[in-house]
Amino acid sequence: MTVSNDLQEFRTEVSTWVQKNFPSSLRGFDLSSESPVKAGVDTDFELWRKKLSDKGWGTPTWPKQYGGAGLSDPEAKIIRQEIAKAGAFNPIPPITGMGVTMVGPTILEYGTQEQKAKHLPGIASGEVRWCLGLSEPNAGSDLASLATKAVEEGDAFILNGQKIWTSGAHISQWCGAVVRTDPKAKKRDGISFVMLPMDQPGVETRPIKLIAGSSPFCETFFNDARAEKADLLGDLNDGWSVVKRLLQHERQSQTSSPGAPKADAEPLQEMAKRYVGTLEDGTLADPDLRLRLVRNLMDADAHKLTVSRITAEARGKVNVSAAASILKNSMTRVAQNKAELTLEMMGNQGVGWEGHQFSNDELNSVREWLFGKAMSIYGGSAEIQNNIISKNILGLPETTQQG
Amino acid sequence: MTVSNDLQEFRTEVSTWVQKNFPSSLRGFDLSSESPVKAGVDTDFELWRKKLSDKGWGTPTWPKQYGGAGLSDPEAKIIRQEIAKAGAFNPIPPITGMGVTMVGPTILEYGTQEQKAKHLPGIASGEVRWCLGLSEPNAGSDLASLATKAVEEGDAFILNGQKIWTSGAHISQWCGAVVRTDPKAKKRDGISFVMLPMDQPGVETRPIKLIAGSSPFCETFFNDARAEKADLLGDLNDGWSVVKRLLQHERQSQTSSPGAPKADAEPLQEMAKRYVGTLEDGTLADPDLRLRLVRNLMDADAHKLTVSRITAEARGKVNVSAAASILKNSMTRVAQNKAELTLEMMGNQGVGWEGHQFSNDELNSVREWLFGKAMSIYGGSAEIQNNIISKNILGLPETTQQG
Amino acid sequence: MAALNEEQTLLKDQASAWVSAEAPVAKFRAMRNEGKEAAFAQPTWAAMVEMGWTGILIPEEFGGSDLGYLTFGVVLEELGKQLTASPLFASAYVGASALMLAGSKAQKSELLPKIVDGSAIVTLALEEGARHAPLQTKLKAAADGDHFTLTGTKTLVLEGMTATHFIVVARTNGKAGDVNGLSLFVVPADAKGLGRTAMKTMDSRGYAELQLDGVKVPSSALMGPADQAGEVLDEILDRARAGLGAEMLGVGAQSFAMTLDYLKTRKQFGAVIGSFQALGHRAAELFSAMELARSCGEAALQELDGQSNNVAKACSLSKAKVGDFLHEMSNQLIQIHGGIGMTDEFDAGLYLKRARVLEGLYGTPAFHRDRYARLLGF
Amino acid sequence: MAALNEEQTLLKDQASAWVSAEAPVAKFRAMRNEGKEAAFAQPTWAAMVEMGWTGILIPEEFGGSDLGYLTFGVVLEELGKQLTASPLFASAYVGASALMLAGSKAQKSELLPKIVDGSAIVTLALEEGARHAPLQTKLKAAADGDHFTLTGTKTLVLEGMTATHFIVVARTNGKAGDVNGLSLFVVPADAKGLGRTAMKTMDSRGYAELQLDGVKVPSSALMGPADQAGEVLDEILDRARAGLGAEMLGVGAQSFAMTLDYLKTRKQFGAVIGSFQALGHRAAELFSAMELARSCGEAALQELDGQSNNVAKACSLSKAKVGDFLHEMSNQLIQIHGGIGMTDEFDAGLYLKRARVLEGLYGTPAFHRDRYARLLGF
Repeated sequence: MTVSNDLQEFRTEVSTWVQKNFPSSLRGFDLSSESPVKAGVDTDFELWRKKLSDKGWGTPTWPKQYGGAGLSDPEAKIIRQEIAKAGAFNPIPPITGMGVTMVGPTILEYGTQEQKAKHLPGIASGEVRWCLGLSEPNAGSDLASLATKAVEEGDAFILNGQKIWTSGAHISQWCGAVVRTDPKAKKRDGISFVMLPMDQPGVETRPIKLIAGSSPFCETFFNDARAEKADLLGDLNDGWSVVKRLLQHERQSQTSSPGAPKADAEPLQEMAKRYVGTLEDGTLADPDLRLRLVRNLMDADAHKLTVSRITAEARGKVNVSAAASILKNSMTRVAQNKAELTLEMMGNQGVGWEGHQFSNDELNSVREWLFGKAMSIYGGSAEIQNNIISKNILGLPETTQQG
Repeated sequence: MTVSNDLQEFRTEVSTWVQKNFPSSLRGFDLSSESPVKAGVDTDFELWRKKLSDKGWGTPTWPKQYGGAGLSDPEAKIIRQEIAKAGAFNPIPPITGMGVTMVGPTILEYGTQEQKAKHLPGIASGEVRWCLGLSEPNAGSDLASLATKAVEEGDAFILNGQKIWTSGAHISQWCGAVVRTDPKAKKRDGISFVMLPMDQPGVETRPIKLIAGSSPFCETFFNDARAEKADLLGDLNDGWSVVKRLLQHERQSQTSSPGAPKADAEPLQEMAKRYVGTLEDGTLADPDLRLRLVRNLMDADAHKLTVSRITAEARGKVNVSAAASILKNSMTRVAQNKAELTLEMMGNQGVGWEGHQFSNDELNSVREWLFGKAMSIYGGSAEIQNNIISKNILGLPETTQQG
Repeated sequence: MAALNEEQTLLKDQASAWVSAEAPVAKFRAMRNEGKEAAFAQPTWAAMVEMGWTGILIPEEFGGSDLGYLTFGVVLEELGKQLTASPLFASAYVGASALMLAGSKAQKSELLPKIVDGSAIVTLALEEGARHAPLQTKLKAAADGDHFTLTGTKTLVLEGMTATHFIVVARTNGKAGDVNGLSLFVVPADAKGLGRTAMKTMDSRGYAELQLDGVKVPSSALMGPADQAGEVLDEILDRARAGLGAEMLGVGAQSFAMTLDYLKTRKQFGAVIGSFQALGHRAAELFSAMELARSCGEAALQELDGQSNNVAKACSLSKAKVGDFLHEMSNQLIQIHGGIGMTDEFDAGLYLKRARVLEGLYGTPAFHRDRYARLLGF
Repeated sequence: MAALNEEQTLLKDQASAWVSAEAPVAKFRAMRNEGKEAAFAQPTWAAMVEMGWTGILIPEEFGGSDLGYLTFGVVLEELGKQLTASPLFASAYVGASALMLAGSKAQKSELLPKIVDGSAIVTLALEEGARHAPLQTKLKAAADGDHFTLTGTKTLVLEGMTATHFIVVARTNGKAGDVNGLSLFVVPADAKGLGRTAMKTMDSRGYAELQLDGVKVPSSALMGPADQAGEVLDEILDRARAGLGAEMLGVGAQSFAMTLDYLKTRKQFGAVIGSFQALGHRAAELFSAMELARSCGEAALQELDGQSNNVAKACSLSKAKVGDFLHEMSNQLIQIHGGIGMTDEFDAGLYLKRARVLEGLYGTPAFHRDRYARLLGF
C-alpha cells in the first residue's frame, strides 16, 4: 500500500516537473540515429539536457554520486512514462552513444571506484559520447579471434590494429575496446577491455557507407594509440567476461518492441489499405498480402507480450537473461518482415532512391528496409543467438568446432 | 529418323499386344502397398503376370537371359506409357517388393554371373518377393553403426542381430541384408551385403504397428540365420558401396511426382471448393487456405517440371545423380503439405479414425497424412539429404562428427 | 505478464504432480486401447472433482472457488502435458462459462452446483458442418406456445456420450449466415427425441453426433433472450478458445520436452544428435516459438480475467499463434524422433493426433487470422 | 525439359564469356556512381547489337534470327548474373514482342529492323499507379477524326529516358477496371506534348515518368483494333514476365555462387563457415529452391516457343516461384556475408536492390499466385 502511494506521489512530482521544465520548442525533436544529436547544437536542447541530468533523471537508476538519481526500477519506469506522456524525451542516451546503454552499466559492474568517478558523471550529464571497438574485419561474430594488439608500456597500453562497425566513432570522445594483451594465451583468455580517448594522434576513424547510404558506423584504426592502465576495465586478460556482459546489455537494448512506432506513425494495416485498397467487405484488396500482414502484426503482438511477460516473471529485475536471445531474434524477424511488407504494399512507389516522384515516407521505407538487414547481423547474428539458445538455455552439447 | 520410326512401330506393337492380352477383369485393380498383392491370388492376375513376364516386359531393360527384354530406356518408356493408356498395369514391381526397384539393379551391377542367373529370373517373373534388412534400432540414418554380425562358418555366414523397417519381410521369400563381417574394422569398412532365404528357422519377423495403423513394415530377427557365401553381393567387407548404390536406387524410386493422383482422383482445388465453398468471384471462400493451397500446387508443378528437366538434361540416362536428394526432399515437402491442407479443408470431417460419420476418402486422408510423415524419415531423412546436397553437390566441407 | 500468484503456483505444482502420478499418458493410451465410449477414466474424473477443479470458474454462491481463467488455464496446461482425458474442459470450463454468461438465475442455481460436484456434465453442442462457422447454424428451434421444438443434427460434441445436459446452439429465426436469430437452449441428455452416437476420432476423445428429432423443451430452457445469442455465443467461444490454447501449450510443452530429451540422448554418427548444429538451431527455433506462443496463450486468459474489451483479439491471437506453434512442434516431434516416432507403441503419435484436432477446434489458425484482421479493420 | 540445343549452348558460352569480360558488375557500379541518366553504357549496348542479340526474337524477314524465347532467356540470364544494364530487354524483348503480337504490317516493317540494328529503342509504357493492375489503366486516348489525343501519365517506364518510341497502353473506352476499352499506341519519343523525367530508383536502372499532355497521334499509330487490346496486352506481359524470370534466375544464380564461395573461404571459430551444419543445410535448401525455380523459369520460355495454351499459367508460375527464390536468396546473400554484405563497396547490395525491383515488376509473386489460382478455377 504505502509503496504504491509513494509511487503515486512520485508520479505527480515527475509529471509536474517535466511539464514545468521541458521546452515546448523541442516537441517532435528528431532523435533518430540517422542524425545523431551533438550536445550544444541547440540552446533549448542544451538547457533541457542540463536540467534533466542535474536531477540525475537521464540515468535515474545510477547512484547519486555518479550523476544518477539512485532510484528504483519502478521509479525509473515512472520517469520514462511521464516524460513520454508530456511529449518530451530523455536526451542523455542518444547523445552519449553507447554510454548509457552499454558502457555505463558495465563500468558500474566491473569498474573501480576511480573509474566510476572518472567516467560515469560525464555519461550521466550527456557530455561524453562513447563508442565501442569490438568487431574486427576478421572477427565478426567471432570476437575471440580478434587481432588488435595492446602492449604494456609504462603506465599505459599501446594499441595497434583495426576495428570495424564502431558506431559513432567519428563523433565520440571515448572508446571502449577489446584488445589482445596476451598473444600466447588461447583465443578467449588473452584479451582485455580498455578505455581510451578518441582525440589522440594514434586514433583515426573512417565512416562506412552502407547499402542504405551513409551510416553512423566507422572503421577505426589504432596506430600506437594510448590507453592508460588506469582505464583497464576488469582484470588483465579477463576481457572476455566484460565483453560477454556488454553484449548482453546490447541484446537487452535491442529487444525493445520492434520498429517502436512514433506516436504519429500510421498503422501498417492503414498504410496497406491506402496503397492496396479494400473489397466490399472492408478487407484488404490483396488477400495474399493480407495474410502475410496479419501474421506480421500477430508476431509483433507476440513479441510485445513476451517482453512484458518475461519482465513480469523477472519481477522487475533488469533482465539480461538468456531470454534476450529469443527476443532479439523475434524482434529482428518482425521488423525485417515489416519492412519487406511495407515495400511490397507500396509497389511501384516502393522502389525509389531519390527524387520528387516518391514521398519521403516512401524513400525512407526503402532506406530503413536496407538498413534493417543489419539487425540480424550485429550484436550477435541470428545464428549466434540460436547457438546461445541451444547451448545456454537448452543445454545442448557444444558442437565441436561448429560455433 | 529411322530410330523414331522404329519406336513408332514398337509403340503400335506394344499397344496392340496389351489390348489383346490385358484381362479386362483387372481394370482398377488395387495395387496399393496397403494391400500387398500375393502372386497367384487371382487367376486373371496370375495370367497377366505370366504373359507380361514371358515377354520380359515386367523388367524391359534387363538382359534377356535374366528374364528381361533387353530393351532401351525409350522403349521401356513406351511400354510404361502404353500399359497406362490401356488402363493396365505392370504387376511385377509391386509383387516383388524391393526386387525390381532396388535389389535387381544392384545385382545387375555387382552380381556374379551365377548370382544374376540365380536371382534375377525369379524377380523378372514376379515369383520371388524381396525385402531389405538395412536399418537397425540403433542405426537409423546412420547405417555405418550397424550391429548385426555375420560370422563365416564353412561355405556360409551365420547371422545374429535385429533389423527394423524391413518392408514386407513377413511375405517375402528372400532378403538382402547389410551385416558386420569385420568387427575390428572401422565403422564403414567392416560391413558386407548378403542375400538369404526368409524361410528358415533362424529368421523371425514381427509386423510393426504405425501411428497410421497397420503397416507393411516389420522387425526382423536373425538367430543363427544362414546366408550362403555364394550369396555375398560385392566383395567381403565392401558392403558399404553396395548399400550406397541401393540407397541411390531407393531415392530414385522415391522421386516420382508427389501423390501421383490416380486418374480419377479429385484435384485438390476442387475438393477445397467442395468443402470450403467459393465467393461471388469464384475464388475459394477461405483466402488464407487458398494462398497456402496455390503455393502447394505451384510447388507440385515445380517438382514435376524439375523431374522432366533433369531427365531431359541427363538425356534419358537413368538418373541416380545427386539431384535425387533435391527431388526426394521437394516431393516429400509437397506431399506432406498436401496432406496437411487436405485435413485442414475437411475441417470437422478431417479428424475421423473410423465410423460411418466419415466418408472413406476422409478416413483415408487421415491415415495417409499420418503415414506420409515417414516420407521425410525413410530412405535417408530430409536432414541426410541436405547433408548429401551440401557435401556431394555443393562441395562444402565435412562437418567433423556432425554427420 | 503471467507471473503466477502464490495460489496459482501451488495449484500448478499440485496439478503437475497429480497428473504425472495419477493420470499419465499411459492411462490415456490404455483407455484408447480399451476403446471405451466414455473416453475417460471415471476415477480420474472423480479425483478432479474431489480436488475442486470443477469449481475454479464458478462463483462461491454456487459452490465454486471463483479463481478465474488464468488459474483454470494452469490446470488445463498440466492436463495437456499428459493428454489426460476428462469432461473437465467441456463441462467445468466451457459449459460453466456458457451458463455464467447466458444462463438464467434458475439455470445457474440448478446446474452450476452440479457441475462443481460432478453430478452434471454440461457441454456445448455447436458444430454442424465441416467448417467452424457459428453463424451458419441450421438446427431449427420452432416456438410453439410455451415450448420450443428442436430439429437438426450436431457434430463433434465434446464428451457428448457422457454429458447430462447439452447447451444447444439453434436457429429460432433468419437463415444460415444471419447473426440474428440464434438462440441457446439447455437440453437434458435424456430428452425425448434426442439421439447420440459416438464418433471415433483420431485423437480418441469422447465426441458424439447428436440427432434432435423434434425435441420439445419448455421456454424456460432458453438461455437469455431468443434470437439474440449471436454475441454471447462469441463470448462463450472465446473462453473456449483461450482454454484450448492453454491445453495446447501443455501438449506442445511436453512435445518439446520429449524432443529435447531425445536430442540429448539419441546417438548417431558417434555423437548425440543434439550436437548437430542444424538440429540444435531447430530446437532453438522451436523453443523461441513456444515462448512467444505462451505469451499469447497466457495473455488471452488474463484478458478474460480482466474482462478487458480486448478479449476477442487476444483469444484469436492465442488460438492462432499457439496453433501454429503446436502444428510445427508436433510435426518436428515425429521428424526428430525418426523411425521410432512413427511407431504406435511410442507416444509421439498420440500427441500429434491430439495436436491436430485441437488446432481445428473452434477455429483453425486461418479462421483466427481472418477474425483478428477484421477486428483490426482490414 | 531445358536441355539446350547446340546453338543455345554456344550462345550461352559466348554470352557468359562476353558478359564477365566486357560488362561485369564493376561496370554497372561505375555507371551507377556516375549517375548518368541513360543508366547504361553505350559501348556495351552497341556490342550487343553487334552480336545480334537484338534480333533473337525477330523474324528473318525483318532482319532478325528468329531463335525464340528460350534462346533469348539464355542471354538474359547471363546478363542478370552481372547486373548488366542495357535496353536489350525493354526494346528487343518486350518492345519486339509487342510489335510482333499486336503491330500492323507497317509498324513491324518500320520498327522491327530498327530494333535489330539498334537505331530504335521501343519500350512499353504501362504502369500508372502504385500497383501493377493493367485493367486499371486511366491514361485517356480520345479519338478525333483520324487522330487520337493522349492525356495522362505513366510511371516506371523501363529505359524511358533513352527510348525512341513508346508503346503506350491507353483507355479509349470504358472506365478503370474494364477489360474492354484498352488500346495500344506507338508514340514517338519526340511527339509534341510528351515530357519525360528520369526516376532515381534503388536499382539504378533507367526508368522514366512520362507526362502525356494532349499528345496527338494518327490513327495509324493504333496497334490492332481499338478497345480490344486487353487480351493481347496480357500476352505481351506474359512474355515480359518470362523474360524477367530468366534475368532473375541469373541474379539468383550469381547471388548463390557468391554465397557458396564465401561459405567455402570465410573462416570463423577456426573453421570455414560452410562447415557449420546450419549454414550447410541452408545452402542446400537455397540450392534446391534454385533448381526448382529454374525449372519453372525455363518451362515458361519453352511454353512461349511452343505457343502452348498453357502460357499464362506457366508465366505466372515462373514469376512467382523465381520471385520467391530470389527474395530469399537475396536476403541470405546479405545475411551469410554478415557485416561486409552491408557495406556499399561490396556488391551484395546491388544484387539485393535489383532483386527486389525485378520481384515487383509486372506483378509480385502474390499477384501471380492469385492469377494462377484463377486460371485453375479457384
